[in-house]
Amino acid sequence: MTLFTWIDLVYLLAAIGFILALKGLSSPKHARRGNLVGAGAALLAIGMTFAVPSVRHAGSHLILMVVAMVIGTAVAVPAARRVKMTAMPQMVAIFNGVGGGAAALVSMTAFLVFTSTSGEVAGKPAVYEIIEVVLGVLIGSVSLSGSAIAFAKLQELMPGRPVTYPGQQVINAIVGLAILGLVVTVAVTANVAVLVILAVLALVLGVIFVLPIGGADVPVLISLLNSFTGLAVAASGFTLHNNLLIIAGTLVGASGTLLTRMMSKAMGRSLINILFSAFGSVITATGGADGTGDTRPVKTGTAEDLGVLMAYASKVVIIPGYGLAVAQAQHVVKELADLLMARGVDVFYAIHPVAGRMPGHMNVLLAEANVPYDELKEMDDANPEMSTADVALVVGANDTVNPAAQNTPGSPIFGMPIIHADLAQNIVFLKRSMRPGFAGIDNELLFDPKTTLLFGDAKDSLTKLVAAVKAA
Amino acid sequence: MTLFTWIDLVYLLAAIGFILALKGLSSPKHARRGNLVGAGAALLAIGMTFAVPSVRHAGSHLILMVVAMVIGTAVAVPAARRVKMTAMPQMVAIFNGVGGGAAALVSMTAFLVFTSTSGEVAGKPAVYEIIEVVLGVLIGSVSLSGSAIAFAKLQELMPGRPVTYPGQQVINAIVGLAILGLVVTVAVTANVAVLVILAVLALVLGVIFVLPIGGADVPVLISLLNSFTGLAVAASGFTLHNNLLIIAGTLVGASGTLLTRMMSKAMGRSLINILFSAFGSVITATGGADGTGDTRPVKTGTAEDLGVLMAYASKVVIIPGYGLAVAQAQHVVKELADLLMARGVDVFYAIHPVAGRMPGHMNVLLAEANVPYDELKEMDDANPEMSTADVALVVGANDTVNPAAQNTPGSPIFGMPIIHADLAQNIVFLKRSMRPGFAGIDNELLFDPKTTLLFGDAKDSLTKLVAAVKAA
Amino acid sequence: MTVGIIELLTIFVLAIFVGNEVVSKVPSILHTPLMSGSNAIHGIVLVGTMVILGEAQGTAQVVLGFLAVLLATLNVVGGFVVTDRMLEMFKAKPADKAKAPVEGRDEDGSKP
Amino acid sequence: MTVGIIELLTIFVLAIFVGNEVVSKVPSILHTPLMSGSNAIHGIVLVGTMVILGEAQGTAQVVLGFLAVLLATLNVVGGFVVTDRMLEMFKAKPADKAKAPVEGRDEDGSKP
Ligand SMILES: NC(=O)c1ccc[n+]([C@@H]2O[C@H](COP(=O)([O-])OP(=O)(O)OC[C@H]3O[C@@H](n4cnc5c(N)ncnc54)[C@H](OP(=O)(O)O)[C@@H]3O)[C@@H](O)[C@H]2O)c1
Ligand SMILES: NC(=O)c1ccc[n+]([C@@H]2O[C@H](COP(=O)([O-])OP(=O)(O)OC[C@H]3O[C@@H](n4cnc5c(N)ncnc54)[C@H](OP(=O)(O)O)[C@@H]3O)[C@@H](O)[C@H]2O)c1
Repeated sequence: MTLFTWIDLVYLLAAIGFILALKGLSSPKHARRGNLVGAGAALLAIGMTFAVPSVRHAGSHLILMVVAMVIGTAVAVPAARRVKMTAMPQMVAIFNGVGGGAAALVSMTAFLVFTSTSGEVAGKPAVYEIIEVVLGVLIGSVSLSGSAIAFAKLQELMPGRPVTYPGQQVINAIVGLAILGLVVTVAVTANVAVLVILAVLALVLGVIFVLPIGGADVPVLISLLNSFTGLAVAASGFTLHNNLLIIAGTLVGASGTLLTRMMSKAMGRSLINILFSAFGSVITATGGADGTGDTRPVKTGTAEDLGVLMAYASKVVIIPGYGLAVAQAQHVVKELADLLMARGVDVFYAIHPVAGRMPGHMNVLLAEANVPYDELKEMDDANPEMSTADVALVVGANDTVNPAAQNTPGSPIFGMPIIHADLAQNIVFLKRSMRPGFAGIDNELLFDPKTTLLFGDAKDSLTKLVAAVKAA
Repeated sequence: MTLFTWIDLVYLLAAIGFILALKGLSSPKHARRGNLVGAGAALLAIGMTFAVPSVRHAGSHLILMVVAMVIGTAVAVPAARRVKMTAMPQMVAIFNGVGGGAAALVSMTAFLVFTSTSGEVAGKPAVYEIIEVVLGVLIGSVSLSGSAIAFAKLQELMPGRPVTYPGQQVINAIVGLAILGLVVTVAVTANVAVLVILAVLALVLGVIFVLPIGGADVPVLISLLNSFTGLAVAASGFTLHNNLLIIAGTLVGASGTLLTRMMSKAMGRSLINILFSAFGSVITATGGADGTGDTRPVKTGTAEDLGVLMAYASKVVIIPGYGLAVAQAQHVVKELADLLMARGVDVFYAIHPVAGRMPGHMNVLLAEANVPYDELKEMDDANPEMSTADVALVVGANDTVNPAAQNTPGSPIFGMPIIHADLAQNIVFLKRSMRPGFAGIDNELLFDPKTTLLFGDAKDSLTKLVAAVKAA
Repeated sequence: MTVGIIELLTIFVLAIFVGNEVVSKVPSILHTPLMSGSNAIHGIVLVGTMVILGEAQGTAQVVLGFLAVLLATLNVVGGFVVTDRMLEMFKAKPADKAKAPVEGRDEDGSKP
Repeated sequence: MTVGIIELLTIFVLAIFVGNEVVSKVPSILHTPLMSGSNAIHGIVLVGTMVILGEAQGTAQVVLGFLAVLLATLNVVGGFVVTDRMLEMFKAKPADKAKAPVEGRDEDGSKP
């Protein structure tokens, strides 16, 4: 067998490795091992690529290549290891964006080779070959700039709420048509300059596509962009006739699309609604809801009073949210819960599917604090019990208990199922300020007469409550 | 795009159709539609094949082709439409066998073309090409002859029980080694004559492979041969560079293998045990159990007595089997059950997973007689209730209640979970004779002092019982 | 050529995964239809036999090719028809009495 | 050539089925790791970028190629590392207190 056959066989092995990696994710037990299999497969394929003649004999380019890889690794590893768990989505966004960029560059450069008479495929390439290139460049670029904006929103470098401006649709339409025209032109003329313009416009498209999407929906968006990058990679795979790229890219493209649908379902919204709801009611709705909070008075309480309240309650429901993760208060909250149970209070945790910043975020935190699984209730099991609860203790949660999701059609989180803290006799919020949650919208519940706020870091507040309950 | 591209695209469509056909089977609701999609895909692909130049311009061969297809259809359709539901497994066996034969012939003929200097691929073909051919011929032939024997066993053209003879292993070993040697020879010499001998030996292998497998296990075997044919087809697909054949064949190969494992699990046996158990204990065990029945006396009863017995029982469990299907007694049995329930008797049906001749056979029959699903109990739910049952009414079941499966290690059905009719206070068998069931082995339970037999066709016997219960 | 074989191999591997994933979702009550359904699918070897017969040279090849087409036709046609009949049976819901006669025909084997 | 494209197209289609089937089995608690895991997988585009840079002629292509390799490396390396960290977190069982400090490090972001 020729060297090429060997390389291709290794690539096939790698592809299998990737499939197994995804299969591993079907259960938390094998998930991590699966991921390692995937990493091994990638390593194998990359190593084998050094055996490709054009790479092996690339001389000075080979050095550049290694340099680029070293730099990349030197940057990526510490970044990936240091990033806070709460900042994971941003991180994923970046890595996804650069991937899209790489794919776009591959297609672009391949096109240069095609068209430069010096390239081995001299003369004008077949139309379908051009289409492959165009798709790679187009999708890849959109994914790149889109991910960048998504990152900015998550990192709060820019307001998370939907960005809207007059004439938005018009601009979108123009850009869209322009791109369409350029695609055709390139397909016909195979002109490099036009392709470059196309790439630039694609970058613009990515930006204006993501801008109007609300912060709370960005994670879904990232999943979508993820599948875009996958498709871009697959396209470049077609261009390079590389099965591995095609399979890997397509796997991601398909799974990403499915995952996007599954996530938007978890948020109780349709994908279309998530992507385009900003054009319309939202504009008005988000008018006053820019998170600056309004000036209405809220009821605040002391740890002592609240401690007593809970100590003598018969049923307390703890609703954890992102703030619990930020404050790392999972151990203290368990202490409080155990204390109350010891006093005969009926206590359980109500877990919202999208509480925190990643699916399963709360489960992981509380499991780590050794909270028994049977004390955790999924939203649907918890809600029927809320009306009989004396106290709903909201620890660093906000959007997931925001009634606006149910009763304010214009709201960016409208349609998302919530945990009905509002049904409890008393609602206690532990948060540091009046600042809104992830979605960047105010929460009427904070002004509810039944609500008492205890300002401060969740960990401190909980410690105080523990003391208060002990004293009571 | 060239004509070939079009043909290939249509083939790809067909492949997708096949995948969808299999996906449809994940729920009874879409199963039938899925099958039609598959049939449509096949039709599409076949039609398109007439556009292939070498086929289109085949002249007289083209006529032969059409003739063959007409004959085939004329034979297959009525056969498939007339076959009794109870004879389905045989039918599947035949169709599977001929498929394997076809695949073998394709590879064989392709090889002739390869090697005949007149063939477009002149000269000695590459080794891996020969291997593809050999695999196609080998697996296809085994599947052909193996299916033939399986058919004979199911159709009772030969004894269903394992066929064993002295020196069996030795013969197997010789045949196996001979085939191995021939494979190597062909790979090296690319000699047609050797390939033909190989094919013949492969046919022999198929026979001696299936002979020692017990009748009750044949369905599992068919599923295995089914996957063999699939692989043979895939192999010929490699030889002809036909993606459709590769995909379709592989799909069947993979699914067949999985299905085989799932079925043997349902029978409570390992695949190895099913395929090779005959070599050993069974030989002795099956000695006296050739279904001629022994001469010990059995207790027979009258419909009247049994009717009274059931009428005044507090709990009656009906255990249907293959005989219910043969006698088409599903409506009468429901009548009896309803009658007893009307008298306040606690009645339910205990369904064994492999009762009848196909999985789900009993469910379908009884559903057709409008027996409410909640009166059907799966084996595992039923068994705990058997000991409290006054009467176990065994309607045309045998192997599925045969204690030998539990207590006679040598028995061909040993290891299969059974419905414990033996635990009931009284056991009533409705069957026509002392003849054994599918597995061709006697049933100790017939001689149990607690057992009463009511000989005769299940439908008649049940009608008598209904009358008796009414009279009681 | 060698590149070709790799592509085919890749297709082969992917098809294995698809087959396994899809079939693992089939409930045991549908195992028999699954068996005969997949049986029908590999009948598509007919396509291959047609090409073979088309290109056949000399009696030997023609005879083999003819036989192959015949057998493959039996497989694909019979396979799909049988499967359809089985699934028709599985459609039976407690509600529809109408199917009883059909069922009867199926069992006693008389023609419609 | 045209034959080649068909094979690639076939691989593409099969990969779609595999991707869908496999992912449909992933529980929602693992959706985030799935996102970052698949994200890492498409980082394999690095293989393509290497070839491109290898064959690059003229500054333009070299620069683009270099950039591509750099970005792709970020994607594949970072992707797998991040995913591993997430899954490490998901291993946490009610039993093992030992992981608490690790978790702490993860959250507050200080180095081990
Ligand atoms: N789970 C997912 O998959 C996922 C992914 C992406 C986005 N999301 C979105 O994230 C949101 C999750 O809702 P959520 O209710 O869990 O959180 P949230 O709506 O983001 O609200 C978090 C709350 O915690 C408070 N907080 C922050 N740090 C705190 C600290 N150290 N101590 C005490 N309080 C603190 C914040 O108020 P202060 O700042 O005033 O303290 C804020 O009100 C939803 O909008 C969801 O759509 C979820
Ligand atoms: N379900 C599946 O997927 C499947 C597939 C293939 C094989 N099998 C095998 O088939 C067997 C099924 O067990 P089973 O207990 O259901 O059936 P069985 O063991 O085959 O016994 C059927 C019994 O019904 C009696 N019978 C036949 N026609 C009758 C009629 N018209 N009226 C009254 N009785 C009649 C027969 O005795 P007489 O002849 O004396 O009347 C025989 O004893 C198992 O061995 C299983 O492994 C199952």
